[in-house]
Amino acid sequence: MGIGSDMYRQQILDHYKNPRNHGRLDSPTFSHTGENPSCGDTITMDVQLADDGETIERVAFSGDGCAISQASASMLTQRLPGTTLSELNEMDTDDITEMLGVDISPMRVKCAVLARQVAQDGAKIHDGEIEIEQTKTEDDD
Amino acid sequence: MGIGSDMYRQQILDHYKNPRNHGRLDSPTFSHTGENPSCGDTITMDVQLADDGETIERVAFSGDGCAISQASASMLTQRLPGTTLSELNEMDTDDITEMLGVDISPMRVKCAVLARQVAQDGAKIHDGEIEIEQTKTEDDD
Amino acid sequence: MEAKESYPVNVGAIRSDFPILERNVGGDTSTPGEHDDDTTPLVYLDNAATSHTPKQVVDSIVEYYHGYNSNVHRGIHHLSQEASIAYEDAHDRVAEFIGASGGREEVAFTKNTTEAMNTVAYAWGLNELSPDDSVVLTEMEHHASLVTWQQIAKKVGAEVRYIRIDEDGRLDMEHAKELIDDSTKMVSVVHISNTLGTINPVSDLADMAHDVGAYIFVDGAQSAPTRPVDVETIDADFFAFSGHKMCGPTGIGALYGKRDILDEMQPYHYGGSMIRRVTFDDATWEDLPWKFEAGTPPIAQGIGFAAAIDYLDDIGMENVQAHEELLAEYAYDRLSEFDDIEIYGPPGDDRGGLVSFNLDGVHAHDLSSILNEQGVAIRAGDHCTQPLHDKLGAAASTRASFYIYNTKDEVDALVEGLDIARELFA
Amino acid sequence: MEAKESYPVNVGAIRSDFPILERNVGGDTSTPGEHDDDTTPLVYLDNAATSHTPKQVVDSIVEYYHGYNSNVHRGIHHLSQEASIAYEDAHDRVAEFIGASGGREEVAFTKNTTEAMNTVAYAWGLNELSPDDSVVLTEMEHHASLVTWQQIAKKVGAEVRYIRIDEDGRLDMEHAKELIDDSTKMVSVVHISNTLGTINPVSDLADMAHDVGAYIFVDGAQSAPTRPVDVETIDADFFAFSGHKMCGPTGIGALYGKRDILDEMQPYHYGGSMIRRVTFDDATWEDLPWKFEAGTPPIAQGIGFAAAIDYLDDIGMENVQAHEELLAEYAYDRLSEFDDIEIYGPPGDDRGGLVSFNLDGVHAHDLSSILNEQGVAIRAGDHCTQPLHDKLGAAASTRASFYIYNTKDEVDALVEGLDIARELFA
Ligand SMILES: Cc1ncc(COP(=O)(O)O)c(C=O)c1O
Ligand SMILES: Cc1ncc(COP(=O)(O)O)c(C=O)c1O
Repeated sequence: MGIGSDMYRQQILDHYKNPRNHGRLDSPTFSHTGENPSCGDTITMDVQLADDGETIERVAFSGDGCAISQASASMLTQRLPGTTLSELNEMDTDDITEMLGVDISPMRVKCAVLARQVAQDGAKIHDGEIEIEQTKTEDDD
Repeated sequence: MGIGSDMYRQQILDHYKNPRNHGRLDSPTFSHTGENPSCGDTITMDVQLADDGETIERVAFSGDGCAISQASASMLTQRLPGTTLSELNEMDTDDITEMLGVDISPMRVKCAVLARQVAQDGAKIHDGEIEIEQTKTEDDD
Repeated sequence: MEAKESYPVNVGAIRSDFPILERNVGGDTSTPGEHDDDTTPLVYLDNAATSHTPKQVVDSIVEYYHGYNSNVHRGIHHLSQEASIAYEDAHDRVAEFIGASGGREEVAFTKNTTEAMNTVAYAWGLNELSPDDSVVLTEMEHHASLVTWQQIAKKVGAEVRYIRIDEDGRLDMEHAKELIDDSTKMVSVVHISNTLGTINPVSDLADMAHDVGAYIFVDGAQSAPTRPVDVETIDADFFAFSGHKMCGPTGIGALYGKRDILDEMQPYHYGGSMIRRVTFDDATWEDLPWKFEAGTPPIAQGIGFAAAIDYLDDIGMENVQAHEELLAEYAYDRLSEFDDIEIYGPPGDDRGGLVSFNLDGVHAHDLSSILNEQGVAIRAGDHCTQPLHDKLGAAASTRASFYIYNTKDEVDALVEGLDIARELFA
Repeated sequence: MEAKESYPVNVGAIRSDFPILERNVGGDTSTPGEHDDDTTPLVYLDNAATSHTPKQVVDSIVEYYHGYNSNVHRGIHHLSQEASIAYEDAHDRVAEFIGASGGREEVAFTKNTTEAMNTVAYAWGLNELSPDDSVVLTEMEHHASLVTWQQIAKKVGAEVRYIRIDEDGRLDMEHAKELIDDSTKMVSVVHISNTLGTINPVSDLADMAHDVGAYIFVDGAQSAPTRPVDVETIDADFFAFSGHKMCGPTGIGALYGKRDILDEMQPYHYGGSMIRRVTFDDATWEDLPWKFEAGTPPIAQGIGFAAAIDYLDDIGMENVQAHEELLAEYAYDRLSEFDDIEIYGPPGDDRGGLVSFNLDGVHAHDLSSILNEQGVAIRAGDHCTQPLHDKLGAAASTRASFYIYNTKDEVDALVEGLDIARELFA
């Protein structure tokens, strides 16, 4: 245990303090917003697809909340470009933990996966697979 | 422990099997009925007062129920004549236990005191002190 | 009391898990927990009222309080994480036990079966029933179901109908067909009667209910503890049972509901943990099952409930059922030897593990007192089925009910106790 | 952690009654009860959410299950007598603790404070409130009261009014005077705010309610555990609190009501034990308090609740209060040293034993996680007062709350933990 934190490693704090791709895209292919009611975290993800309609080209996020949720969103905006929507949909909690590079304690997993969930739901709405207004993270994600 | 029962001594069983003063009086000064809902015991007490309007002259009971409730009523019809209404009103649970001559287990006390309670409530209604239709035995008697 | 014979379950080993079975009774009862003056060995035959609690379950509760006691949900600190995981997992464990494939989302913890019934009656019934509707019950419903639906129906002006029982205490299924019609919105039936021991054809009743678009609520208070239950095979819309009747703690029960139905149902109790967003003007609700668990839940009890289910599953519910059937049949046969005994309900080879009866000339309460003086604990009264008792023409009855630790010897002790009552009341 | 200083209570002796305080935290939380990988000493400051449970209380529960477990009421056999006496006496014990001279008839056991509130809202509110009526709450109500009255009021069309809080988090009593008028039928107020620590003038509010013929419901979830309470001095019509916040088990709480009011109130949950006579057509109700306890009650939990009260009374509620005040003031003072901390609620010398605050630039959930890594257990979130948090302009806050086993050293551990958060987030 360094300065006393397992979960708040340098990388996470760096992304929290200096979020990458923060803001809105000018003309996203789709946008979606979600919240984690128990924490009050909110995230909006803007996604722009390549011409193939399948490959993610650019991602931006905006929102508010704890370091875990915001850092996770920031990292995701770097990670997603180049992957396809179906690869996005296959991402699970382990992929997020790996991306974050730290063990997330069970009660904070909701924060960590919010951004991914928002992106996935946004993609599904875009594909016409589901119809929801807002995403919220579920316990048993 | 005789034949295996502390509570069902000969006297109680005798009063149960051969109830004294069982039936109704022709012209009681007052009558009252009560029940012990948890056991299904019911007792009606008919009381006839002497001309002083205070001394109990005759008592009869009718009803249905367990041996404890019926034997207690039977004994009470023998015990009350000659006492006054105010003496009746002073009778408490100990007096009944003494009259029965056995220890009554806590969950059966309601059965044991039903007849006394009916007689007391009948007297109080007669005196205009209370207005109730039926007596039921209470837990914390 | 040693098990000398072979039983479907290992009675000797099981009994050693229940310290209470070693105690004597008969002394002064006014100081609970002090047993010095107790000298009569206990024969406990009141399991339909509540079962005893094995060491394993009590230990799980002690382990909770002394090891990881904390409030659940949303707590970020270590203890709250441990408690939340254990409490939430307990829901999955209960769901698995009754074959609810939806897991925790289909199982809300309640205080007992009664609260589960009231939850549906208030949250669904009060909102959905109207004056033209009917609720179909049976004549053998427990007050938990009978009084609840009766009173909720009164509030909304709906009709209550009772499926008749026949001479053997079985449901008249022809009558059921007549009663369950297009007006019917809810059929609430007891799975195993706690008075008659009748095992009701709940799956057939579910079909009849579903054919007219009604829901079926199966009261599993006596079935879940005593045999394998699969709510999806029954096709029950709701199913409820209590921890305290199946080796679990008091203060905990479960309401199963099909996920779609629970999802659409309004919440019932309001407060913490069941909300998502609250403003001064309005509120929105948490996901299942938390929507139905307002306030700090019975955490230790939920964890103990799961431990009880582990305990029973280790024995095997098929074995529990076989043991119940063996003792029910044995008791039925032994009591049938006597002309002065009236037994209620179906024959010994077709009933749950309990026998209610009356001994001629001895009031049930007197009989219970006399048996108690022999150490035999049975229940006397109306067993929360007063209208059924009225119909049987008995103000009360005496009920012996069995569980995994009971033996034939204990049934014999009951039968011998009857002789003492006969002699006293001769 | 040894208590090196002198406190109003004997912290050292008290701590030895709570085995959980000896444990370490910090390891894997997915296997509750296994602590091998835990290495950080626990500093438990989440007592407003739930308190820990001393050996004496846990022992009383074990003694019940292994010694005299049985269903209560009406059971004639020995075990049922012992359990009934203990369970019923527990009501008297609770009544005595809060100064209810009516004894058990004025105290119904519930699952928790939330159920007590819902019981009155449904059994009284749903029947008695009409569209012209108003219910007066405060802006600092817990969801248990706020959401419950809000939703019941919606059902009946009544109005809900909120007494404003001032800058210090105290009730604006002038505003209260304006709001409580002839339309008011219920005033429901929290005795001590679980977020602000404010101690409300409930006795004055009771007078104001009674002046207009309204009832007052005092939410005692945070007051009954932490100071002497006398419901008759307050002149509360209803009062509710939870066992788990005062050394007692989960799954138990109490609803106090003045006898006359409870007597006239309709029952709420239907089922066994709460009825007197039942027919297929209708039912009549048991005496108080059983009318409000349907089904098999939380027996072990009621008995454990009484044991918790014995435990607290041995310490003395005046001493508990003094200890709470000492730690609240100390924590308030220490946290006030820092400019980057915002504390909510009244000053340190006039509050209950809890302090909610935020550290600039660190989200409450992050702060809680970081403190947790130091072993410090605090709560982060809205503490079931979302509308209040909206008003405070904070999505969440961090709350440290104290009880009889806490020390100043533990407050210091909290304050030191903040430094680590500051460094990380600098
Ligand atoms: C002020 C207040 N009221 C009500 C409650 C609800 O208590 P419970 O969750 O035990 O029902 C709490 C505790 O969370 C509280 O602090
Ligand atoms: C058939 C049946 N239903 C419901 C109940 C009520 O269960 P509880 O008292 O645990 O709510 C019982 C037990 O008394 C029962 O036997």
